[in-house]
Amino acid sequence: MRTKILGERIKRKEDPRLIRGGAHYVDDLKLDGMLYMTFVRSVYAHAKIKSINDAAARSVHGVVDVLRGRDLEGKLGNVPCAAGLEGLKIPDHPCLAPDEVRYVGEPIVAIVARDRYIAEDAADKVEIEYGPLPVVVNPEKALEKDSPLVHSKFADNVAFVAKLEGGDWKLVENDKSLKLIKQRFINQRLAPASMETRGVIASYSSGEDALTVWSSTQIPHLLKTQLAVMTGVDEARCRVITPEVGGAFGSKLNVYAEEGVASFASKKLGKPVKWIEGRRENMQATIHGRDQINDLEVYVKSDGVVAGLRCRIIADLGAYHQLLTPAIPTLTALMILGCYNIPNVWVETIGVFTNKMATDAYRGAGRPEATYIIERAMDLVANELNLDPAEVRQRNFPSPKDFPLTLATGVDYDTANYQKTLKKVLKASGYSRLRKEQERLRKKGKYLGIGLSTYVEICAMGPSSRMPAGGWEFGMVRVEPTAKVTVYTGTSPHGQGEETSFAQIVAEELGIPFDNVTVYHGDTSVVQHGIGTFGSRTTAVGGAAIFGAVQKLKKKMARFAAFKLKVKPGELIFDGGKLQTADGSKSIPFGEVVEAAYYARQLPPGVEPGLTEQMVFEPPNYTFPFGAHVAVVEVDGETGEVQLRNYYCVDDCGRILNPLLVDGQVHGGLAQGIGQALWEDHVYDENGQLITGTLMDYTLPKAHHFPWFETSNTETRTPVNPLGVKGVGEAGTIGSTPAIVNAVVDALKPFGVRHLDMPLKPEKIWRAMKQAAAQA
Amino acid sequence: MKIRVKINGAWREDDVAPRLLLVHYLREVAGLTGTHIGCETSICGACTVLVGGQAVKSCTMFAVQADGAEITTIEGLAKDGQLHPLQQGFWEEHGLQCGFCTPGMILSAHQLLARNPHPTREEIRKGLEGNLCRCTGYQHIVKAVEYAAKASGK
Amino acid sequence: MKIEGTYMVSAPRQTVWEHLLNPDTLAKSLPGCEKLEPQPDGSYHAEMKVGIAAVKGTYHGRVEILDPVPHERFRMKVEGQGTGGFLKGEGTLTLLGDGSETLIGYSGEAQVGGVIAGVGQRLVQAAARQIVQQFFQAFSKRLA
Amino acid sequence: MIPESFEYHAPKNLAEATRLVGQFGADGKLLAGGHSLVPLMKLRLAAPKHLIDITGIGELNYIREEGDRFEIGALTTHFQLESSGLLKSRCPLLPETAREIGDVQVRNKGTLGGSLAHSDPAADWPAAVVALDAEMHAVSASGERRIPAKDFFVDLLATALQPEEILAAIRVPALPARGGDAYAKHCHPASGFAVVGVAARVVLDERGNLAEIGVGITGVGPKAYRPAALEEALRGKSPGRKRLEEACAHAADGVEVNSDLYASAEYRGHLAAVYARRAVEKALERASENSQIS
Repeated sequence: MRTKILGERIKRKEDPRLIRGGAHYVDDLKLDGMLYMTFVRSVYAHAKIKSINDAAARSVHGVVDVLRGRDLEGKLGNVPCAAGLEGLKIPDHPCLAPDEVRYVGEPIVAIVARDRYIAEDAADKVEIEYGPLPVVVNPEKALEKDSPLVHSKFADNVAFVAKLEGGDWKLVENDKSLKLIKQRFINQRLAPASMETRGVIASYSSGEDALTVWSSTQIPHLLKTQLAVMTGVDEARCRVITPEVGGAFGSKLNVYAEEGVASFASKKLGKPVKWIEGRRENMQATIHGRDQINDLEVYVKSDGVVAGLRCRIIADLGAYHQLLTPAIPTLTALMILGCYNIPNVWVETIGVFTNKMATDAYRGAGRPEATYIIERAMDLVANELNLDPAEVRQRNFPSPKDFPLTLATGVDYDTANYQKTLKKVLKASGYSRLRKEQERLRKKGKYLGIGLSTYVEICAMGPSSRMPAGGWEFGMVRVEPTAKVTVYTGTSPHGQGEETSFAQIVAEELGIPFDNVTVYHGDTSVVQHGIGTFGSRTTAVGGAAIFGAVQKLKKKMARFAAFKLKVKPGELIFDGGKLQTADGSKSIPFGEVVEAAYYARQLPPGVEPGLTEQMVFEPPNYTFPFGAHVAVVEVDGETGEVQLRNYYCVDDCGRILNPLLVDGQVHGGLAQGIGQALWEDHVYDENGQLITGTLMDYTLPKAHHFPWFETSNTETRTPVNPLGVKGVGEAGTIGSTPAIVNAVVDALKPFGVRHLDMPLKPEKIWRAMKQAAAQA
Repeated sequence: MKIRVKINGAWREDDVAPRLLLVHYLREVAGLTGTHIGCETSICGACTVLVGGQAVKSCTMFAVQADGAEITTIEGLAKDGQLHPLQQGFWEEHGLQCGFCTPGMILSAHQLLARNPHPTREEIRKGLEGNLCRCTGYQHIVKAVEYAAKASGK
Repeated sequence: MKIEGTYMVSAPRQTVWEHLLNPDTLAKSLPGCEKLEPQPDGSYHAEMKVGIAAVKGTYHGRVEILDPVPHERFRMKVEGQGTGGFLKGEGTLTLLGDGSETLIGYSGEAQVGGVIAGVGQRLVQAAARQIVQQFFQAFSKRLA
Repeated sequence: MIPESFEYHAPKNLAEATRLVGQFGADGKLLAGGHSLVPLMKLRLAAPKHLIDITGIGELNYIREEGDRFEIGALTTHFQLESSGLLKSRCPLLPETAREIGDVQVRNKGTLGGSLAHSDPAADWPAAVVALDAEMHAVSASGERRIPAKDFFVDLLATALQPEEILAAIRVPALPARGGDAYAKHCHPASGFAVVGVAARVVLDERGNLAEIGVGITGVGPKAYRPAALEEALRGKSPGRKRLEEACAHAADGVEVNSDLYASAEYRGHLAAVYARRAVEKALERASENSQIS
């Protein structure tokens, strides 16, 4: 019997330090002589900076320096954008605005002081004289001819236009039997709002000309490279360390101005400089998610089979590009067909500048928008043709035998069985019973809504050829002389639990106790290379690299063992702390092989001492996890309040390495997806003031907002990586948003409501019901 | 101002400015960084500690107000290296992901169980209304508290 | 943010008009106004403590009276910068009535930026309404 | 995140506190639970030069039964009110309201007096105290004054308290025989504040008609208020569903209804009517249960 570790519900290795309060996030670190930095940020959405008076700030006792944009010119590079799109306009994005601000919260002045209390006192004393400029907040208005320009050096506010076309539109347009369904969808702006805000400590040592940066980031290696470019410090002497990261959800998949300014300040002052983002800063100046307007046209046959889909995406990019800003909406176009083999597709994506914070990757990043569009579309089709939403989906699914499947979008789906997840979730939710209950309740004037969504997402980002900055991942496994095993990954998990799942992979492969494996990540001097954690890639790409490295390591260990046992290396099995022949007749303890490798007294021919192997895994394709969700809601007919009654989901993320972690990822994703559907909305007023600037106005869901999530899985493995895993970090978010909206719209069917935009706040629902009553 | 505070069983004395927030006192003066800061408006609960046995948001209190008080932070929960049942529960039930809200969450749960040793799931959710978690969707946290309730009830 | 409404004062139109354009009355009626100095360009430099209860910010800026149509209406423009942000407002005041009472109508747009805008949306509208009320109350007291 | 500097004072008794309040006037600010004030200070929207922390004044923390009334010290916490067995049986509106305030940490520290004196238009307590016709005891160095709840709330964040006065206690009537009360709230999902909060107390006569009714509404206007037209339409009447609905349609009559990102004035006005009906209905239900018992 082989020791079974992979696939088991195993408690996390990460937790002991976290539950004792002994783990260290950036703000928990203190360096000798450390200074504290704070920022003065624009209160205008668009203005010239006419003058800055910092004399009073400088005179505050304990203030060490005051930095302005001009001080950085030629000495600190701009905030980088890695997205490469044809014809993309890339505006200059200095770390401190030198002469013009373009969104509320844009940093203008940095104060460096002895401690944070003094820094904030001084920040209050900086006087900035602004010359207000015209503001554009609405992306559609920004496209108008006479719109104010966010960047006057460009002729218009269009950052890029991308087109995606597949199939034969002539056929669709000439087929008069097709029904055309149109709908506009708004995918509102969201705040990622990880519980830990951003933070950075930069420590420059002039003797060595070396820069060490501790940052709450998802991409330590990319950050290191970018900081080297920005600051001019030799990359070999740049080091980024990611301590504990308190959540990110895409918002820390970035290189931010503050990381640059802190590095610059430390270099200038020769002391460590710390900056910790406040929550208001986090709401204003950490990237936002979503913010798309989608105009959809669906051409459908009378039996509910969709023949063509056309969509115009207006993506509000905000004022500047952050690392991946323009790339995110292009993912929406890629995934717009969802899990339906629709033969004809046409998508135009227009990226637009506005006087707002940049949008960028937020959990799901482009795919929740796509899923929302297509899943709402399926319900609109069902509504139009008076079919059950489940039936419409069934009629448009490809068969499991069709995979691998190239869609009209040109995307190659790996494996799937959409029928299976749908069937399972319908059963779990008692779907047909629910429909009957709904009928009964409607007669009593009660509004039960049942919402369905069947989704597919594009994960395991991704093949390097299709990624802005490489999509491979690095993994290294070393058996230490003590026979303990250290795993190094270039990914940078921050709550997902890969210290556990990677240890499971390695322990299972080497046949050693799980406790003997330690996973390292997030230090560019310890882990040689890396891309990072995002796009549900950590296990599917990073795990695959670890798996590959272990295979190499096993080969090497087997040669040492075989040499001693005098058998063929290929015959050996790793299990139970030893290496043994298939028939079990000969074996050698794991530790003895390690000893042989390190003491190196007698080496097998051509084998070097030591037990360290590494691999850079390049994924041949993305993976395509999928699932089916059912939400059950009750709408209060008097007030429009929504009560979420039940939630069922069946997710297929490929092979499951640790069900506990998968459940956790799904739950968290659901909370965020449901949050978008019902509550979350990051709102700028028409003057570009962000009016949801605190957690008192921006709703992060609370424990009592949710029912018990009934989650389960199917397992359809992918051939894209040797582990067969697809990724699960974003599944819940992607599947749940349309399920909830479909449920609420379904509840409002008696009122003739066809569509409502998110978030489904009670007032919106009340107005829809009221309007229906007025028309009746 | 001079204050005297008993933190996790040990008295200490410090001279603090009146405006020093209790959370900064704990983190930066007493060096107990397990208590976190997640918002500026007393909403998120990441900074929750027990003062005189009651769960409070230490970002909404000045250190000088704690003069003479007994404070328990996350660092003081495990006794003799033994995890508190709540800590055990959070571990067993995967009640945390990034871990940032966890100390505050555990201390709120601590008070919940002190007042109601056998809460229903709904009571647990209501009892944690002052603590935000962006990672877990709360379900495993509810299970963690149930675990601790059971473990303590033995 | 739209601010509009009416306020009845017990004084004839002409008196109301004169007082509305009188910097001294204005200064004493504007809640928290600490200074209102005429400038060469016809505008006023203002220093004000604006706010409600303990929530107060100090602002300095300019007040301009534009397009006056005597005894009927004028436009007013207020711009101030101060504690962590700015205030801006522009609106029209109209006077109606031909006896001992005058109905002052006001309609305009106000904008706040900075901390207040980011954290105060729940209260901003009500606060603006209250400040306007306070102004007219003080103003009509001056008239009486 | 960081408040401006201030001087800190921690009076040990009411006399000392009133002296400090008188001494500092507008430069001073009382600190009770701190859940309204401290966030404002951290945002630097409030910057008192002198902070007078009265939380150590034990004599202001009590719940006392005085015949058919309760006197409650201003520093009694929301949690103490929520968990008071005495109040649960004799004045249940208070614990029911307390339970709806903020969250458990806020209720541990936040005080009745602090909340009332801050007079946030969306705070819960003001609804209950106006519904109950409470009497507010204001104390200053020169004496004591009793202010009826209806006169206590003056405007947005403004009360009838003078700068040198401290709210020391409130007095509320216990639930009378054949009485019932209830608090119904539409809660803002993020802040926990009342978008609309309605407290109601009713007393039935022998025939089951509404002998007395007191309704307090918070969240709707710049301050908590009693909807006179609503009460008038029900007082002395038999409370059928239709009449209730008609009466409650007047819940926001004459009020400049608040409007914000979450709820427009129109929707808030509607919620006021719905929640007023729900609160009164619940109070009636309880009153009729109590009538059957007695």
